[in-house]
Amino acid sequence: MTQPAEQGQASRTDGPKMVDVFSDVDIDTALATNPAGVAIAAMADEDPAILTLTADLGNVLNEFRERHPDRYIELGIAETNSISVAAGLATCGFKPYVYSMSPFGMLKCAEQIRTDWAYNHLPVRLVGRLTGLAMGLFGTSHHAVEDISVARAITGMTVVAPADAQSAVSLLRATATMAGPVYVRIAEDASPVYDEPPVYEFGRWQRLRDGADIALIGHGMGVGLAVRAAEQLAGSGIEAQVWDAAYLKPHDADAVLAAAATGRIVTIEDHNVIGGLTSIVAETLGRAGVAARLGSVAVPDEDIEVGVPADLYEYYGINVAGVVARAAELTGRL
Amino acid sequence: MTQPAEQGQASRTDGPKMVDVFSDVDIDTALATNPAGVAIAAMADEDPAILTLTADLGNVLNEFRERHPDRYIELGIAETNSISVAAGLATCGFKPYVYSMSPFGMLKCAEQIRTDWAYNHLPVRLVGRLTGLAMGLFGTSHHAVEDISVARAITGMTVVAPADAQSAVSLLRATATMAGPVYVRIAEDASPVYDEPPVYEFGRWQRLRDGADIALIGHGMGVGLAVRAAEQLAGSGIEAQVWDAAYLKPHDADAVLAAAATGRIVTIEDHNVIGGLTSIVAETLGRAGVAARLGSVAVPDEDIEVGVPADLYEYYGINVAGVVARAAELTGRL
Amino acid sequence: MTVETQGDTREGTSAAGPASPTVLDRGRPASSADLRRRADWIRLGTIDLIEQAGLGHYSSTFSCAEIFAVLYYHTLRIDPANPAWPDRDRLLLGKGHVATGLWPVLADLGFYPKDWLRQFGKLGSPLNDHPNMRLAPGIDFSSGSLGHNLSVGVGMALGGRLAGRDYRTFVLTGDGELQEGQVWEAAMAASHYRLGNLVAIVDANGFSGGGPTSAAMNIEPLADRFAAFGWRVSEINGNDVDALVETFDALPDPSGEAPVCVIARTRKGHGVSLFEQAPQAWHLGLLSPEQKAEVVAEISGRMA
Amino acid sequence: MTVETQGDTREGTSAAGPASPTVLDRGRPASSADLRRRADWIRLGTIDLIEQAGLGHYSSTFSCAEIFAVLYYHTLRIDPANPAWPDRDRLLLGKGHVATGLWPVLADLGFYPKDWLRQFGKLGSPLNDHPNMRLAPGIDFSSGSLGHNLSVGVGMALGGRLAGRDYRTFVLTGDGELQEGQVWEAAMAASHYRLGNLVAIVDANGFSGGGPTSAAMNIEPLADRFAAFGWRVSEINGNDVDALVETFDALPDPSGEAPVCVIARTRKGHGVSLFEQAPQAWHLGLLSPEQKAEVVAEISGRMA
Ligand SMILES: Cc1ncc(C[n+]2csc(CCOP(=O)(O)OP(=O)(O)O)c2C)c(N)n1
Ligand SMILES: Cc1ncc(C[n+]2csc(CCOP(=O)(O)OP(=O)(O)O)c2C)c(N)n1
Ligand SMILES: [Mg+2]
Ligand SMILES: [Mg+2]
Repeated sequence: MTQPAEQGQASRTDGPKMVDVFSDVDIDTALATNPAGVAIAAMADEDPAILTLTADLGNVLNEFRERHPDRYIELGIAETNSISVAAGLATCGFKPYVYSMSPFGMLKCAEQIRTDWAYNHLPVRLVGRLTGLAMGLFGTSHHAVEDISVARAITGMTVVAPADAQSAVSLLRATATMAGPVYVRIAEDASPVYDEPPVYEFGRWQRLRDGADIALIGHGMGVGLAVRAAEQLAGSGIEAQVWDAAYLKPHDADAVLAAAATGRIVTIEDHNVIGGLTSIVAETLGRAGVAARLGSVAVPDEDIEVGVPADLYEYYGINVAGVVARAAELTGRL
Repeated sequence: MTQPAEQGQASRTDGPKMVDVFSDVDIDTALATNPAGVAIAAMADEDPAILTLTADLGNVLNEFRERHPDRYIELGIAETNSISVAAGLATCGFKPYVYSMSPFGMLKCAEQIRTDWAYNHLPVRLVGRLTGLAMGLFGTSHHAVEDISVARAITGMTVVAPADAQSAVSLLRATATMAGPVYVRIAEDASPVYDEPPVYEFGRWQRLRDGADIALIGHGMGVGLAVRAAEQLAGSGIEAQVWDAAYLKPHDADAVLAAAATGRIVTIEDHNVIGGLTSIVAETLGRAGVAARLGSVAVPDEDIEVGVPADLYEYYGINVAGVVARAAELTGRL
Repeated sequence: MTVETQGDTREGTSAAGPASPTVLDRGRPASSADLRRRADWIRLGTIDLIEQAGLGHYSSTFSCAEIFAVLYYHTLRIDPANPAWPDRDRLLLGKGHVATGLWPVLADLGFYPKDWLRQFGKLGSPLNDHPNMRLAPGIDFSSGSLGHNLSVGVGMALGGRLAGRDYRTFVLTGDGELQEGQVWEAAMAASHYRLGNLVAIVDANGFSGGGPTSAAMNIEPLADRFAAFGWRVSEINGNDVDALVETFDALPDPSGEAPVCVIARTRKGHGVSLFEQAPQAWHLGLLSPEQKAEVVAEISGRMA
Repeated sequence: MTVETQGDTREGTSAAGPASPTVLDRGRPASSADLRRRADWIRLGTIDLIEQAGLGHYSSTFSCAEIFAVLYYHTLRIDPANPAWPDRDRLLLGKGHVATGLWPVLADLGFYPKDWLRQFGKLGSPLNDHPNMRLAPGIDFSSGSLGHNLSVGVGMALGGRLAGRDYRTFVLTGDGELQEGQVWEAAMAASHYRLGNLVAIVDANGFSGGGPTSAAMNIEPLADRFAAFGWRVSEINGNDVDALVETFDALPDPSGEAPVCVIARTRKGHGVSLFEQAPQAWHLGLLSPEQKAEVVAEISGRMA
């Protein structure tokens, strides 16, 4: 990018701004903005073994902390310790949910998660907030676009990425009794997809819309984009299939092959185009020897710009227009 | 696996044993057994900016330490610190090589490598010894089968995996002047492939043998297995192409497509079948919409057994016989 | 143990050559009143930048405004015309979330044009909420992930020793940041390698993101902890420019044998009653126009 | 703060029920001579296992043989018939590379049949160079990656408090292991949460893998470091069974407010002159048949 001094733009005080995702005022009790925090608090009402742990991220757990103060464990800014402490608690029959910022949680603690959680088949969960480019302006060190790749590399991990708040409730409940570790990747910028918590089958993706011209597959915020893009595409006579790729490990190879039957697939995610859903889909086709035209709406594997999320998602075309454009490219229409 | 008590086997004192890969007696000065240690010592003779750092792994750097005692920096058992210290040294014009055990180096320090090395485009190198199942009996926590997946997820990393000692010399020299970080993955159990240091082009794989029936693609120890398997296959009338996939990031998509022209590909690696070469090849085909039959000789994505490396590689079929068997399966011959 | 190197990774004056005439030397004269005003000027600049971006770290930046003022207008040997000068003193922001406090300073000193500030918060701006060494001249290392930069500073201090240079490396850390284990790996290494050219300044404001550090994860007694890890420790009022000047002036020679830890006892949100009363609420936030007017009035009032 | 839980993740007797009759209680009587002989018996067992596998950690295991002897034959409250008993005392091996010293002990105590030892080193054996809690009864947590297990121990100690159980959690760490920053995160958390039910035993043998810790990365003064991090510290001769018995007998009640650190000053390779003279060379190795005969004679000689 050119130097701003050369660009000579005026200071934009009216453009998009950062949103305070850490705020402990409104966010903590609203399912829409804090789905995992609210869902875990509700699950904990029923299950006394559920604990939450954070490394200085307690603000998004205010509801839990109010109702179960003894079962909230603050570890300070020490992410790796929080992972191994959770492992110790799990051996005592507890079910710890470790809350973390996605730029750090999985990447900074990968070894502890593999060695202490996955090898030992312990029922612990990492809940990652602030995925993809959600930290926007903090992005010099705060973009979170490697976590799926890391999580999938670890044998025994289950990886889920809710499409919206209702989906988060479902996936948290669906994975609550699993014997091994789970990574729950909460996308910050997800628009509503489901009216009520959907029913997921383990490792299966949901087909949200039928269509024979192209398949749009997203996870997290990508699902809402796919749904809205499909509506627009329908207006132009393109019938798009839409999939909610809620399970990233294990993933749904049958769904990929079903999608490939349309001949064209667009994957949509707030993750590096390497190692996430885009790789999963391409790899599944490659392993199966099935050919389809692929397009991706994802974060490119290059130095990522810094800015407010809205600007970044627009810049990288991770929005409805971007999905529509990629679909148009692949179908050769519009 | 069944419990040993039930197996009732006699104690095997004559079977394969662990080899002391840390020994500071013979290993340090032998190119064949310690290629990176010897090569870096030689490079350092010419370039005063080269430093080595380790977290208690200095035994494999005895040659370097003797010749350049001031330029060897021991950081104790503190892997993450060694990464960030190296970053600081790199900003001062030094070229640090951080030596590490593969089960820990990349996975335990992924966040520091991303944030301190890759984001800043610093000329630092992580040299990982003891890849795959090389630590054998220590394997409860010491198998190293996730590192490629993690390294590839990091924007700006170059990832190379030498096929043998000569190849290690080439790749270390070829990447020595790169501006950004490099991960050099030294496979412990590699058999000789090259008589002299081969000439690699950046991001390109080497075709070591021609053949129209099937392509065998390996990295690290997998290359030697491919070469020997191809010889055996030729004896049965199967002409196998052999590729040395020395660059895992960036990888050589053209080579994958050339290999796919045979219609059949076997990938060979001491890494989880997810996230390494197997994924790279499948993904490349998927993205290109090219169909080929794929087989893999790799570590399965399941709880890995513990035992001496020779037993483990046999158990998982990561050996010449395993490659031949997979090739036979795909070609439908033998 | 002097080793010839090929100089800094970025362009800079030759190692051998004399300091260029644009160098700002160590211990530049500055009155207490000026430094105090400078700290408040940093606060005002921060308020503007955060408003522009829509969200920012007020109280974290305000607790170290005096530290920035004294370092940049009195203590550090730097050359704004030559940001990669190999002999410059380094300053690393362990607590990278206070870069908004540095941007006005680096512009004022001439590291980059002042109108860069107007791009803050926009796509493509080299100045961001966290500092990026690749984009912003005057930034010695990138940060944002807490706990790394003391290690990076150890590397720079070791590099200084290896290259036979007499620069100092300062690392400003948060107190919550000290909860990261990597900081103690670095602390151990610094004393092991006798890095008297390394200075850690702990912005000990008593709060991390979620509340008081004493409640979240106790880090006291800080002086004992650093002393036990082999550091020479002093404890001062970190919002008092005179104490800071005195402490930095009295730093042992960089050739010394022990790394130096300055525990700067500060108030998180110092200088603005709104923030001082609720430092936690203002760790990350945005002033309303009314609040801004009030806060600016409070600061400007005492600058006049 | 007592919370009902659904018990251990593995099968165990109910929390509420009385201790089963197979329980080995705390403070079992054992003479000094017996414990000393037991330590040597552990050494002999280790030699056999390493020979079987072809490579192993002699000197590391020999430095803590007395610690194992006293813990397992005197101190720990355990139930070999019920390895997952929720009220058992836990022992975690931070230095997981000394599991060869535990395998004969756990077999002897009845955690598994003795003939499991003969599978050591073979594919499918539940007993390996590092301990695996999923495979080996009596192992409270897996290890091998240094620096994790004090954190895991903090979790178990916290779990004990949450569940209202009075078990103790012991964590045996190497001294080189203390170079890992995560250990200090755990140390901080242990005192913050007042985990008097947590005991760290540092096997302070002065060597890590590559040589003396003092040369590689200094960790002293250890007692000051732990004390500054809020621990109650004692320093003893860790190869002296009487000192160990006395120290463990005098442990404050698990309901106490400060975690306890026992700095066990040991000799790496203790009990065998070959190893004591070159502890570093025998960190990882294999005795030749002649060396083995010599070493076994030295040990057996004093056991008679
Ligand atoms: C590794 C890491 N974890 C978490 C965060 C999120 N975070 C940003 S500021 C902050 C609190 C920092 O507290 P402190 O170090 O005391 O600095 P202060 O703001 O008080 O100056 C946290 C947890 C981060 N930036 N990096
Ligand atoms: C995280 C990690 N890094 C490196 C190693 C390799 N390693 C095994 S033992 C050892 C030395 C340990 O020294 P110390 O903790 O003092 O134990 P000792 O053998 O002296 O009892 C090292 C570095 C490891 N197991 N884990
Ligand atoms: Mg603070
Ligand atoms: Mg030791």
